Amino acid sequence: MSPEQLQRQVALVEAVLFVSKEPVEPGRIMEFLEIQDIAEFEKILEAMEKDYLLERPERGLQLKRSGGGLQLVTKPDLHDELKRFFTVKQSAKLTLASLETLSIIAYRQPATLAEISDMRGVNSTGPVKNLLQKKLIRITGRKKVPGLPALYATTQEFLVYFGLNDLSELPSLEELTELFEEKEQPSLFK
Amino acid sequence: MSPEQLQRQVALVEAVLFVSKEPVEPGRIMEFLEIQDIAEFEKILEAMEKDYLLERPERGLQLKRSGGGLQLVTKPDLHDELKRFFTVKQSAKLTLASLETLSIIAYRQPATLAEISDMRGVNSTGPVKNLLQKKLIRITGRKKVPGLPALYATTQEFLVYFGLNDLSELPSLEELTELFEEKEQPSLFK
Amino acid sequence: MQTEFDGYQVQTEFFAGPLDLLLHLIRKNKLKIMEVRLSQITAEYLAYLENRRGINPSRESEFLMTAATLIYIKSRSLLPKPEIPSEESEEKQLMHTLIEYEKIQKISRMLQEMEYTELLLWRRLEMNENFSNREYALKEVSAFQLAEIFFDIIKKKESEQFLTISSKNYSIAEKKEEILSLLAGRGFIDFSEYLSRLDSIEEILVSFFTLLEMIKCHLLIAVQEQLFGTISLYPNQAGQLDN
Repeated sequence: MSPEQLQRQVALVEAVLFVSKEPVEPGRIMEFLEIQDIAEFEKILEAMEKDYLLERPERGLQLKRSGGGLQLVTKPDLHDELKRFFTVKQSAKLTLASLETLSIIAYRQPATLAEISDMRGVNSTGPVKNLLQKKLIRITGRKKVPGLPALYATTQEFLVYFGLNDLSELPSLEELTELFEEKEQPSLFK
Repeated sequence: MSPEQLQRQVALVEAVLFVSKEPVEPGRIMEFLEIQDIAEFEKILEAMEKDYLLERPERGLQLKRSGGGLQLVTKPDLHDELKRFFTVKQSAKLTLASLETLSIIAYRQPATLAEISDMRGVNSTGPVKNLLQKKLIRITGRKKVPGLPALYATTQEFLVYFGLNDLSELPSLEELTELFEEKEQPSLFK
Repeated sequence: MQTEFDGYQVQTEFFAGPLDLLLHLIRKNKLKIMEVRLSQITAEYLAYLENRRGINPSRESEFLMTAATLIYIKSRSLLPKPEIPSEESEEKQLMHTLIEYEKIQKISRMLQEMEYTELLLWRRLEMNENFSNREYALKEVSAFQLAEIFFDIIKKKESEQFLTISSKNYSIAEKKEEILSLLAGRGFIDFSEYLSRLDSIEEILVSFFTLLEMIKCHLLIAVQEQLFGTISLYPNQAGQLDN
């Protein structure tokens, strides 16, 4: 194998492992690279490992060989800092779960946690707490049913965030139905 | 910044981008690295780019700046081989009808369905729905004309999909016109 | 018989040449759109297609694009248009439309090239699959998106009640035979027209899956005729299903 070939093989292995979401069996990669000789494959992996670990302190990644196969992972000495980055509170961001919950409260208010969880098909305690913290919803009272569950409604902040003067300005479901379910008009060319 | 510090910063940026699923805003990384000076941050990115692209042919990855964020992606010349390895398709391409509709929205945003259909000369409900589903466009409001039709605009995903940082990176209509005049071709469709 | 690479030539009493040259001349104002007999051009082109063995989808869709542009321009010149500013002449308006349309074409081409470049770059697979984990910057979310999310929840809820579909009256094998004979007769099937003529949801579903199956097995090619957004299905190999 020429040095150029070896470089190309290393690049391919790195790209494959990068894209894959799970560890990849060495056999699959050997087949992909059309390598029969395991020693030859080992040379590629060693070139990668040497590069990641010894020669390039500026690399944040390394090759991991585990039972399941080969995988790219971050270097262990970066873990503390990475944890700091990925737990940073992103106050202005909402997950899809929170947005779903918010949309149900906006259209069905006042609504109980049970009603919200039922519509979404999953327990929605987390998103409701999150929205309360962000002051996008509030508790307006208690429903007169056994257990007296809290009733949630949207807040003034909610209106401000979405640029609405009042709740009647929320797009109606009829409008959306029209938009998404409207039959296509007959085209010119039929 | 000492060479060791620079190396450490590069490794951290690589690890953060590797773990992140979406493009990461440069501001967030600067905050994380406690860097105030944008020139200093640029130095880190340039060190990464130089390493990926010029000095290390054995790297399968490169740094991509788009959609207002930074992201790791594979190098373009590995595409054919990756396609062979991953039988899943990266993503379906847009039809010409969708591209036309998107062109109009990108340049005329916000635009209504009627405006789009009028420019294209055909009812464009289908492509608009398709683009909404792909999250390349979104409804930003309603036009204050009879019927209050929805107004469409491009999204963050649009920028990422086409590798743009912001809308200003699209050539202006004047530039496009100039481009047309220079390369006068006998056909509209060639 | 012309070779595969010959472009289609328009033949009328006042113009002879390739179709895109015709369009070019109209655009350059050298030829009046009113003088172009579109029905004649279209009829001749269809006759030309019938005499050819097999179909080249990219060439044919290009013709359709060009023809559609001509038809659109002409229809605008024939129909009264209420909101045209009065000082602008009809002809200027037409030229404007055509130039605007050309711009859209150019932008589309540019976007297509950008799309191509981007698709060469692979992201990590998690990205697409864990989509629901992404976080939305609140300022990116409009009231309409919130409404759309609610709408999706309701639709999902409703669809849960309609999940059981039995298909005892139609089989994929029978549908396949029917589609093959339709293709043999007509040469192609208009996807939405074909589905819309069927009787029941059940039959539509079976037909739809049959078509998908046939496309997957490379018996059919699906072509989206760009301007109209409808899909046509052609037999995959020229001559394979000839009468």
